[in-house]
Amino acid sequence: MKAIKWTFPFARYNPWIQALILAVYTAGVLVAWTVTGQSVLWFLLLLASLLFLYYSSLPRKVQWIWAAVVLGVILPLVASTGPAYESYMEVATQMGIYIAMAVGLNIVVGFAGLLDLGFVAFFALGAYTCAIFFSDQANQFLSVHNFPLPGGLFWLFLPLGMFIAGLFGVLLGLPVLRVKGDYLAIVTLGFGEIIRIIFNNLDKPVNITNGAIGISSVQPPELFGVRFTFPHHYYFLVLVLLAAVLYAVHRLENSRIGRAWKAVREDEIAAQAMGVPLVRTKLTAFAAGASFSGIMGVVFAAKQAFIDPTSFTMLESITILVMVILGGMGSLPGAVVGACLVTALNLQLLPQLTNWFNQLAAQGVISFPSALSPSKMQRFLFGMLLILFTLFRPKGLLPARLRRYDPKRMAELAREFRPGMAGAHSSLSSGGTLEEPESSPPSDKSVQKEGMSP
Amino acid sequence: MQSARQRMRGEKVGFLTLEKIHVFYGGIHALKGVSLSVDKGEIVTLIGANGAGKTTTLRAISAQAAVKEGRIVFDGQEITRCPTHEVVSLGIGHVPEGRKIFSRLTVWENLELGAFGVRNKERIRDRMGEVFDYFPRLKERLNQKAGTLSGGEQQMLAIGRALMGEPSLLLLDEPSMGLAPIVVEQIFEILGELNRRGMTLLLVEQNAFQALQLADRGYVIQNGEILLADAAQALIENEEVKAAYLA
Amino acid sequence: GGGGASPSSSDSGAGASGGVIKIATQSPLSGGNATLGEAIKLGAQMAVEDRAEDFKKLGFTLQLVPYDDQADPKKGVANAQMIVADPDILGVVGHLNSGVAIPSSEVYEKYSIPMVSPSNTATQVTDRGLKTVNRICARDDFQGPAGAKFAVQQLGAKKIFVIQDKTAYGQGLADAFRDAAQKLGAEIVGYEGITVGEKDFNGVLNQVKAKNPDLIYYGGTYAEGGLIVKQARDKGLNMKFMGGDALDSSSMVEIAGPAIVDTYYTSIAADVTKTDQGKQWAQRYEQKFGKKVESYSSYGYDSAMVLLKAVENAIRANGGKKPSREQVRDAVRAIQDYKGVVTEVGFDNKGDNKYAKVYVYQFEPGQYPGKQIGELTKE
Amino acid sequence: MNVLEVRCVGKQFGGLVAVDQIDFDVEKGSITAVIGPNGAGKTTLFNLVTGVYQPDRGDILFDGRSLVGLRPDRVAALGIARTFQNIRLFADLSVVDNVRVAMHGRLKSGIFDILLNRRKTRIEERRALGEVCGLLAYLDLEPWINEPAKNLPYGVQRRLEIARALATRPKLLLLDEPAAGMSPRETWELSELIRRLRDDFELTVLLIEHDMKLVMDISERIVVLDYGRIIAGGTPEEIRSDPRVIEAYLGRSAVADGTYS
Amino acid sequence: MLAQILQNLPQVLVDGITLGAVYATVALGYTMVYGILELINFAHGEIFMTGAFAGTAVLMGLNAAGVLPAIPKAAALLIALVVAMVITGFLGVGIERVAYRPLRNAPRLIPLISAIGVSFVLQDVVRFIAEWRTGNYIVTGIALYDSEISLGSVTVKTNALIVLGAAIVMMAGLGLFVQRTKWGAAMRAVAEDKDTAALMSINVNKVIALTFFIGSALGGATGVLFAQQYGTIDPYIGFILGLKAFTAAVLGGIGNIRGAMFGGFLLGILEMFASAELGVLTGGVLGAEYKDVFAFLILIAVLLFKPEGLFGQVVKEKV
Ligand SMILES: Nc1ncnc2c1ncn2[C@@H]1O[C@H](COP(=O)(O)OP(=O)(O)OP(=O)(O)O)[C@@H](O)[C@H]1O
Ligand SMILES: Nc1ncnc2c1ncn2[C@@H]1O[C@H](COP(=O)(O)OP(=O)(O)OP(=O)(O)O)[C@@H](O)[C@H]1O
Ligand SMILES: [Mg+2]
Ligand SMILES: [Mg+2]
Repeated sequence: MKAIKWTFPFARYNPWIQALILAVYTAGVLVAWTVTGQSVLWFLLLLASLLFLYYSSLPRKVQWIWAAVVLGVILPLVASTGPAYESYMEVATQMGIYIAMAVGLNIVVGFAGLLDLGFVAFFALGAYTCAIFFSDQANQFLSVHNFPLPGGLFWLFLPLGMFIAGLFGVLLGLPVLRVKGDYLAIVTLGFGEIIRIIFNNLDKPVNITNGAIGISSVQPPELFGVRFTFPHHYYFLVLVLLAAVLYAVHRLENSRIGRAWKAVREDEIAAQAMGVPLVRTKLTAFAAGASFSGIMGVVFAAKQAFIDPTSFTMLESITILVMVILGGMGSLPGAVVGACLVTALNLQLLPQLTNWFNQLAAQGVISFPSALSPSKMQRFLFGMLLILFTLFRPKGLLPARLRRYDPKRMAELAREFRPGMAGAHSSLSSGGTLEEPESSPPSDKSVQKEGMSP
Repeated sequence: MQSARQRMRGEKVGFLTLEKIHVFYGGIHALKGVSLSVDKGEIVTLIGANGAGKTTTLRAISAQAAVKEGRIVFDGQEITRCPTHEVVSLGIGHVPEGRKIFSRLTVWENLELGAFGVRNKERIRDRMGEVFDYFPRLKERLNQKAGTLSGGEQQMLAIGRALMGEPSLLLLDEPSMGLAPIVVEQIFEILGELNRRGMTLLLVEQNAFQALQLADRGYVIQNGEILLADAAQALIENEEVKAAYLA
Repeated sequence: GGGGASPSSSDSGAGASGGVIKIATQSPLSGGNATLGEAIKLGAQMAVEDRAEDFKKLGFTLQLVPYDDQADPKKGVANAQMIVADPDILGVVGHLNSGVAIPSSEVYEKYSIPMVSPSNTATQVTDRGLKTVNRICARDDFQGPAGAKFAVQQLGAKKIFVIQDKTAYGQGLADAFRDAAQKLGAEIVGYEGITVGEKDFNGVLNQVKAKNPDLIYYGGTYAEGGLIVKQARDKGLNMKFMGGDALDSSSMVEIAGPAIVDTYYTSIAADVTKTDQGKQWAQRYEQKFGKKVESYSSYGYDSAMVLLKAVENAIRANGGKKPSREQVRDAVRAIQDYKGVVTEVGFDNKGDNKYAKVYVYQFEPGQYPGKQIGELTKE
Repeated sequence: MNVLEVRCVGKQFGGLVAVDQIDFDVEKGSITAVIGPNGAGKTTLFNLVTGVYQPDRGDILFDGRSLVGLRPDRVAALGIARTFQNIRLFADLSVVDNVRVAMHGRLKSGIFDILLNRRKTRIEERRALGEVCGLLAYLDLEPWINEPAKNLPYGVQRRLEIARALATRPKLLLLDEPAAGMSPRETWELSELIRRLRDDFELTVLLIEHDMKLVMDISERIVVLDYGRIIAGGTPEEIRSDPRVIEAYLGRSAVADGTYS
Repeated sequence: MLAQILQNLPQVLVDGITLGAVYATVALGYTMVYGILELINFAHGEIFMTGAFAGTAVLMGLNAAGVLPAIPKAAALLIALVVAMVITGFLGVGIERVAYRPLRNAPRLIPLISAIGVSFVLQDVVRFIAEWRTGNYIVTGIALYDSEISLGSVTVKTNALIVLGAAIVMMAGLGLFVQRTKWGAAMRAVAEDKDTAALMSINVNKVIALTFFIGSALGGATGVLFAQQYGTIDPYIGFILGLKAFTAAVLGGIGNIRGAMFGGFLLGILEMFASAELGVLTGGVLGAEYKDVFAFLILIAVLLFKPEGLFGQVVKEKV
């Protein structure tokens, strides 16, 4: 297809050349970065190299390793040469947190087609789970008075926060999935608000969340005696978690569960008639999405060291939704890019831009009436950008693409599995005499297992 | 047949003419230079396999599919770039594939919308009376939600609704699809009657035999291209056509 | 700056030999809280401009870098990271919201950048014992009880209905007021929360009407406070109305209109217009920005002035060279008797202002600020 | 032996009796047709069997087991698959994925198997994919494998619906107007296909159709519905000449034409 | 306790109905746009807000010109209403043209994003203007009907009666328009199937523009009445109110005019009841701060038993 070729001319090259281009690009950005000093631009361009990486036809394993090296070694190393090191790490950490949430919401909205406007509630659940027990807040309502917990226990709270958020995902889903479409949107919106309001008021009759005042002095996690105090600590933590989340979503998307999600999105009745259990499938989507959000909530609480309900407003849910839709609904790389873009815009680009204007104004180069002062224009600019993005990329920045199957390999498989279909209801899983997919040498390097090309 | 005779008299300028029409759906080239013409008073039928481009041809005429290249002329006026509502108000009625009645509106409202472009209330009432002549069943169901009609009744409503706009040319897309044989029969009878009263028809049908029996002329379309054009009777007797479309 | 998008900091200070010194502000400049946030920024801006000449004489170019925290803790923290990454920034004036100040100050603390808060009244802001955190305003647990004392003893309120806006500020203040009022023997006949951003408070007021208290205390800002007074009077509720420093705004008078009678508020600011110096200052401000003076304008001004004073002290102590952040941090804490336009400032070892006084004002229709009718010091 | 036994089943929508006391059996391995005027309740009957609607009264037995109260996915798991009158493919999924979805009930990997990418999962997925490929080849869908379903021509969509239904490994296949919108030639091919399917997959086929040529050609038994009731049942010959059927459904002239002989 | 609730109830109902009338009329706009495009027009709250500012500006302008005291109050209100309705009507049409029409064939949720974008932009544009003109974006307008009527223990503002009357007139008028006129039928046809509607020689773009015009003008008019009722407006009033109105529309059954109206009143009364009585009912454990929780719980409960909303039609999907 013409359009796809235009977007990714890169994908046509042979993998070695691709690798070379990538390496040169990365090196170029790094050199530029170190030469010119600190710059948001180079930081973002370096992240962009991962996008190219994603669209290269390098083997998956190589892609993972490459990305790990760029994000785990190169980026922190280069950033650490300048005074803005922790600033980059902070932004990257928040990006990571949002990516995980966007990816989670993408499961619910993009894959399963359930519009959720209260997603941040799960994030809040994770965050409060952590904050309550790693500050002295828990002493207020538990009779054992040995809180805050030691930082080493943090690691137990990651799965715990994930579990609690997932559980609430199911609890919300159970009654709510009766309603459809945009009715679901309003119900989830209501749920999100309910959770926030409850957290905002649960300082009486029993003081569990400390109400609007919030919980401060949340103790940082500890690992091998290192207390997590600087953004780069959290950066690495988030990086590891994010890798796990992305891996999990990738696996799920291409599994029976992921296909069931999409089938339910496309046509519930047909999906059911083909043996897909509707409620269970939707609940898995809710739970999976919620748990990714919950786990990041735990990290968020530790990183901020302070939690109050203003971090979990409806606007926050909408922002995450914007990330998903802007990136391209149902597209994993879309959700990642959308989250990066929106976070970078909000935390780096727009503030930098307004700072620049401010300095120009301070130096008398330009002048604004106070009503139009640039520092007040961030939201306006953000709104404009949203409109422009949707108008120019109405399917999202990286729209979901169909999984492609290699016709040659499909033909081979067809021959192998000629439907001499008598003996119905054979089990698909019994016996292991078949060769495993990996062991069959892919004839064409660009073709991934199961005949899929990226 | 009167209309056939008219054609014999050699009125050269077609009532509707398509010249080398190209239509794309995204990357799919659905019509690859379709040309055809319909004379006033004729019944012309377009037959072809699934996906050949019959529906697309009709949609191109009523401007529901964007024409990339080519020209469509109706009654001496080029309509290639006119939006749908203008094409329709020029006198082209379209009974779309799958009926597409407004199921949440009543039968009466559906009919009234058919005459949306007609301002004169009197004429609307007359028209409605005429439609009830053809389809007395609709009169009985006037205040029923159209979605609750049976398939046959819905098809009648779709045709009746198109008639409300006083078209001089009626495009029909598989009016017999999914209907009981007894209803199909009725529908074809009515089409003949409409034509006798002077209406020009362009009919798309899978039921090629029946369609050709009714029509004056026919076109065979395949893969977005016109393969054959001939008098209906000749097509019925054509061996290839017989083998491919009449089974 | 933290990034290449901003003009490089090293060359912009060419005029002065010692380099550039920047002061950052963080407050919400967009969104629903922007009026207050902007007042802080403008106040600080005025201070920076007032002192720019002095610093030039010392060999430094003084600049203000305003950041918009959008009242969002995440943005506050990210901005804080940008602020600490700029070596020229030696201090921060901010924030408006305690919820943003608390996590952001954790970052300042790590990099020893002093923060002087014009408006964070929550107790936790300074109770965490951070070296960098200071404030010039009164704490909730001072202002609330002071208000209670005035309400019970001077106004003679026996039955009090407390309303708060369920924000950290409103709740902190209202709780402190309630506890103190109870101790002083008043009966709290109702304690309700409202939602910020809404305009219809008749529901709660119906409850007030049923309870018929002597006084309504409101913990929250003027946007809702003004409407509550107005709607209360419309309902025929003519009891006294009282609130904290966040009612201290000209908008309060505008919103409430004639309904403002019998409305009191506590504030840490002495009446600016009482002194000539204050009057002049207010005039200058209005001329410069074309806006009315808000209470937070003067708090912002004083906070920045205190900070600049400390920077100046640190420069001198450092032999005229640019001081380190640690030096400035300690110099801020060492400030003992700075006289600002609205308040005197001297920090105790937690960073609270020892001189913070609470003044009580009474609003009068169409007039701002109100009439100062009482003064309370910390005992 | 009867695969399906419909016992006195009735279904009402508001005041409308869509299906009224229907009673019939479907013999194992047979091809049975359900015909009747528009709105007679044919599709509703399919919906009742597949669990999309629940009957107001009566019972439906499949292999002797009652289907009443089961959700559609449970019915599918028991071995009943269907196609839809208004095609209901997963429009934005590719042809292969459309069919793969239908394997859902037969794949047994749980969420942890999938996350850990266990050997069991890989084997099962590969087998399933193989079977999908086999089916696609069987139904001549190979040229379309990577196309999203919505872009397919109508006739191909109908075939894909059948492929998808077969992927659930049904014992009973319900086809709702499979020939609608097909040319006579395609219809003829379809009737060949249905016969082949029945033999190759050991299926029982129950179909709704208005194309009398097809019905008379392939069905061994015909059930005629009108106003939700069975008005006739029997072999094609019996039905063709049944006056009630002619009156309500076929039309006199059509029969006189000999169209259906 | 019960006695207190009963004693309060008439006043609570009156206040609830007043608030509900505002929700209801804003909900009408949501419902109309949703009904026709299946689009949650997030910018509708901002259109309402713009209307409030436009009306206030007109009254202030009249006042500054010295006209206001000279003409009857009703005339002043009417002028403000008409000007605001025209401005917001065209604003709505413009928004549709720029931000929604190009996306009509895009995936369903995409216009949601441009709607959010529009709403941010509108907030700030109005703020710029207000702040530029007055130095403060919180604007206190001129109240025309500010007196109270007392009926026993109940007090009503005259303005509340106007809001109520206007709401009922708007609903009735709109209902008649949609149900009885040709253009109304065309709207419903376009809502169901745009392509086929075009085959009826209906100019679909025109019908959609008309829908936006009417919906937005209603929103704008409500804005003016809102500003009259509460006196003070700011550029951020649209967001919360829009959400509430949208909730009301869903409660009544989105796409349904009567439903929007009923949902609006119900939500208003529920909220008012909760904020007045929750504290009393629970002995101070839960208070007015839980009113939204209460309202949302009722909404969820309603949707669980009637997933299509109170007045919504069950969209029977024929299988
Ligand atoms: N909306 C669409 N998007 C993409 N492709 C389409 C679309 N509609 C039709 N097509 C393709 O265009 C071609 C012509 O389709 P068309 O509907 O005109 O065929 P037809 O002759 O009417 O067939 P049928 O007898 O099945 O109705 C087919 O290949 C079809 O797949
Ligand atoms: N979900 C429903 N709600 C209300 N009425 C329904 C529903 N489903 C079907 N009906 C009605 O039940 C009757 C039988 O419908 P059904 O679809 O079974 O007819 P059919 O025999 O399949 O007709 P056709 O040949 O036209 O497809 C019709 O009158 C139809 O309108
Ligand atoms: Mg067609
Ligand atoms: Mg049917």
